[in-house]
Amino acid sequence: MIHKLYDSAAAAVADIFDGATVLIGGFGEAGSPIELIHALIDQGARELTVVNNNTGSGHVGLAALIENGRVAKMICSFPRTANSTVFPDLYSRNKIELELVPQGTLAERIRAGGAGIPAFFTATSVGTQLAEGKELRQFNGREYVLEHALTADFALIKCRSADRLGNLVYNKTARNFSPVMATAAQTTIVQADKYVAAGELEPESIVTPAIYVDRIVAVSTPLQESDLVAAGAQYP
Amino acid sequence: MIHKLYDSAAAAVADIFDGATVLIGGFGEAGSPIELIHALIDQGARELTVVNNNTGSGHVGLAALIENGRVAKMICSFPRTANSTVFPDLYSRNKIELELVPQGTLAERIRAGGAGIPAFFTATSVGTQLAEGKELRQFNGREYVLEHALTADFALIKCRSADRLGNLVYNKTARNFSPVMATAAQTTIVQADKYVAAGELEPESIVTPAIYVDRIVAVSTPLQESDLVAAGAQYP
Amino acid sequence: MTTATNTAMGWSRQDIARKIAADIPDGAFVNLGIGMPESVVNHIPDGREVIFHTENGLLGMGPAPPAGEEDPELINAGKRHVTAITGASFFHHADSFAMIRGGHIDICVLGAMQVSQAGDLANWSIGEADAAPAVGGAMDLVAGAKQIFVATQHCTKSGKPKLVESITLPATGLAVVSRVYTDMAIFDVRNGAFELVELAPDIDLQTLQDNTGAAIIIPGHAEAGKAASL
Amino acid sequence: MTTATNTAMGWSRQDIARKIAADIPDGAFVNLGIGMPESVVNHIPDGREVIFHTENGLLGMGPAPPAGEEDPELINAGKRHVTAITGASFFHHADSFAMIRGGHIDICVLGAMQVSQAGDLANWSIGEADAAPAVGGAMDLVAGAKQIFVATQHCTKSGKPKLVESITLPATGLAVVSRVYTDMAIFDVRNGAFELVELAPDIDLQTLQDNTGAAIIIPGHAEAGKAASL
Repeated sequence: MIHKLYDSAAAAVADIFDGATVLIGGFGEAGSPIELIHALIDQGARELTVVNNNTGSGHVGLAALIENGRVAKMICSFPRTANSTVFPDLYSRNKIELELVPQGTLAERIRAGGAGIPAFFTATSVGTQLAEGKELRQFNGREYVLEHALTADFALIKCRSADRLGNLVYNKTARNFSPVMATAAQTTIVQADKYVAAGELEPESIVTPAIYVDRIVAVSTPLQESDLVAAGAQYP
Repeated sequence: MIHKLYDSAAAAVADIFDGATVLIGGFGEAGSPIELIHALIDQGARELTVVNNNTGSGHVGLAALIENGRVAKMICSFPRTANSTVFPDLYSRNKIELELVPQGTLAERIRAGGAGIPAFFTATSVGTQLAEGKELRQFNGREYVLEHALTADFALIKCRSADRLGNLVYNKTARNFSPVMATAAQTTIVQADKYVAAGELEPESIVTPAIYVDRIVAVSTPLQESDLVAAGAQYP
Repeated sequence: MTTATNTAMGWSRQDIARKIAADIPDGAFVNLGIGMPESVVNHIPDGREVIFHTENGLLGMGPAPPAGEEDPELINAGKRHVTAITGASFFHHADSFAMIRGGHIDICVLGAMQVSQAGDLANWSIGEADAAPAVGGAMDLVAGAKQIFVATQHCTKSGKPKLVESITLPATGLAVVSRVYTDMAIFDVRNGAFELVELAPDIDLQTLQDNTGAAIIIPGHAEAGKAASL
Repeated sequence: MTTATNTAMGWSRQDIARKIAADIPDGAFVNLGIGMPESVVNHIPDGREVIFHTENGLLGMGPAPPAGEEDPELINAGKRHVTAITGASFFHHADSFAMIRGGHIDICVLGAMQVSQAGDLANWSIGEADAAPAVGGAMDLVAGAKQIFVATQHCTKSGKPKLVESITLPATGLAVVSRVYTDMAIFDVRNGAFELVELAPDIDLQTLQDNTGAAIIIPGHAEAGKAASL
């Protein structure tokens, strides 16, 4: 019998190792698996490479993971946002590495990683600093840059509902990077607002098929990052 | 006001020109837009390059388009199936060109065409005849072949429901190539079992967003290819 | 080159948004960048149906929700609360940027730090070494959308021209801008030059040229550099 | 090399399917090729949950429907009518082959025309010049699935060995097969050789070697070519 449900976020993230590459879902707070991130802080793994569109807000969630010194390198498109001070501060003091990737190239590199495409060409970033040192090639008279797949040891994502087999559906724009991240990690760990029986999700509407999901944690009332930030919360 | 509904299949395919490249959805009969194909036969365009996984069955639909001499070249993965005699016969007499593409590479080339990726690497076909003459490259010690995007002038696809804006949902395994084909054509023409008002399709479950759809024809009781083949039908 | 203050002259931010909105055809699929472009959504003329895309996975973005009805999982690329129109669809990031990169977005309206007469755009970095750079989806949008409209103040806050012969800030994309809307004028970027389309009220050509770092072309007058003397 | 007729000897097609099914672990995601592999679905041991993928866009393929309940839009890769299990999902072809190419399918069971001791597989073309070649998803599956099992008769209909030193028919993929199940035996393909795992009843090693176009290795016996004398 397929059994992917874990008792706790702590149990689900227990084997994330020092130096691991971790894809973390979410675009700002929308879709951020904050309980899994907090469990990862508690767990203590260090020297992580983290892939997320941003770098978190305030002193909770992803920002707290960074603030607690667990992240050696961020791969992201937009490390600065309102209420984001942790990463910019560490970066200005040379305490954290940054690989800046255009947002669509980031999404496509992750998708390629999950889809067995080691590299692809894109016009995005051609003629800019972000294409420097990369292979260029013309197709039909237009110049493109070669970008490489991005894969990871773990993915931490959040979804609206997960069924027993591991099928997932998401909520509105909280979907964002999570479906492609689920495909590109060796181990995909999901926090679900709802855990349901197989068959409760409409087969035509499943966004992440069960094959991509390894572990599920039910978190029925997840913390909301913006509430915590507004309250001045700090984790741990 | 966005208005994509056409009165008839004939009106929707009227401007398909001689020599056009046409993506045609369907895997066997599942998802085959048979009314649009028949309208294209009536319309008379010739020297078409047609992309479909197969080459049709019996003497209706895609097989009839080929049999009526409208197709100069097929791009497909599996041109032989049960009840498929039209293409094999023309091919053996050197009357039609074939570009044979592995099924997954075919899907990915179309997806790349719609996604602005001019070329990508894949391990599929490495070491086989189908990689001969193509660029090879190693990534992480494994060999891959460079494959190019496939785009088209028109796509003809079938779906279960289309809304006024052009959002589509499909039915079971009749989905197959249609969602990627819709993204890769200059003009995407859809036959829908049902035409509905905007808002009738669940936003989280839409498979083809409206941006990809140009024309919709409502065909509430489509012909079923296997029924026609069993009855020995011939089109026109 | 003088640095005009142009207070109360030319178009307001809302005027600019209205001018852009007027140029968006019925049925267009449009992506609006963060900042000034966002207000375009409020000025689409009656009877026109324009569908807004936000790159974080929503086609059919609607206006901000009423206070108290914000959903933290329904936001735009600027991470502001939005709504979804009837007929909207949600999709993941790779699908969203496939839509952008694949050339399916008709018009993208972006802000600018600099635009060159070749259509080069700089809008993501001021090139400071110790500040974390942030690009977001800007490079994808300029490479992918069919047309790039720029919405910007004509000059920087310190009065320097943003429309220039060559950008000096890091590029977002080269030869990508087709139209520029500022508080002073509207230009087509064509044949390596800024072609004047419309001049704002109370702005004369001399003022416009004085505040522009590249020659302005008046269509029908072939020679560059003549604008100021017309 | 003799051409054995082996009627009523060795394993039946259902036996082979049962042997394969027994080797598929609980929780595996499996793709079954057209032909002999299809019957594996009927032999999964009780208590094991195995999810079947069909490359035309369905994860959670179930058995054939009862007569009269066939749905022409619910078929497998062989274009036969199937059903969908509780918890199934549908997706498009690019997503389906991303699943395959990306290494997410645990086991794919395919038929074969030839398998070499290096694990090269030929199963798509007999190389006839005037017959339309057809590859389908075979090259994607062998390149992408974590493990490739081959299910095949040990010899061709004319009695020629299908297990050979080097394939002579056009390759589907090189060094891709990990296990071979025939009516005569089961082999691991390892270190460039066919390692015997299990011999079918009423088949002796001499008969097996005589019907195999490459040396058979008996694990624990290092030298090749010894199998026949054991």
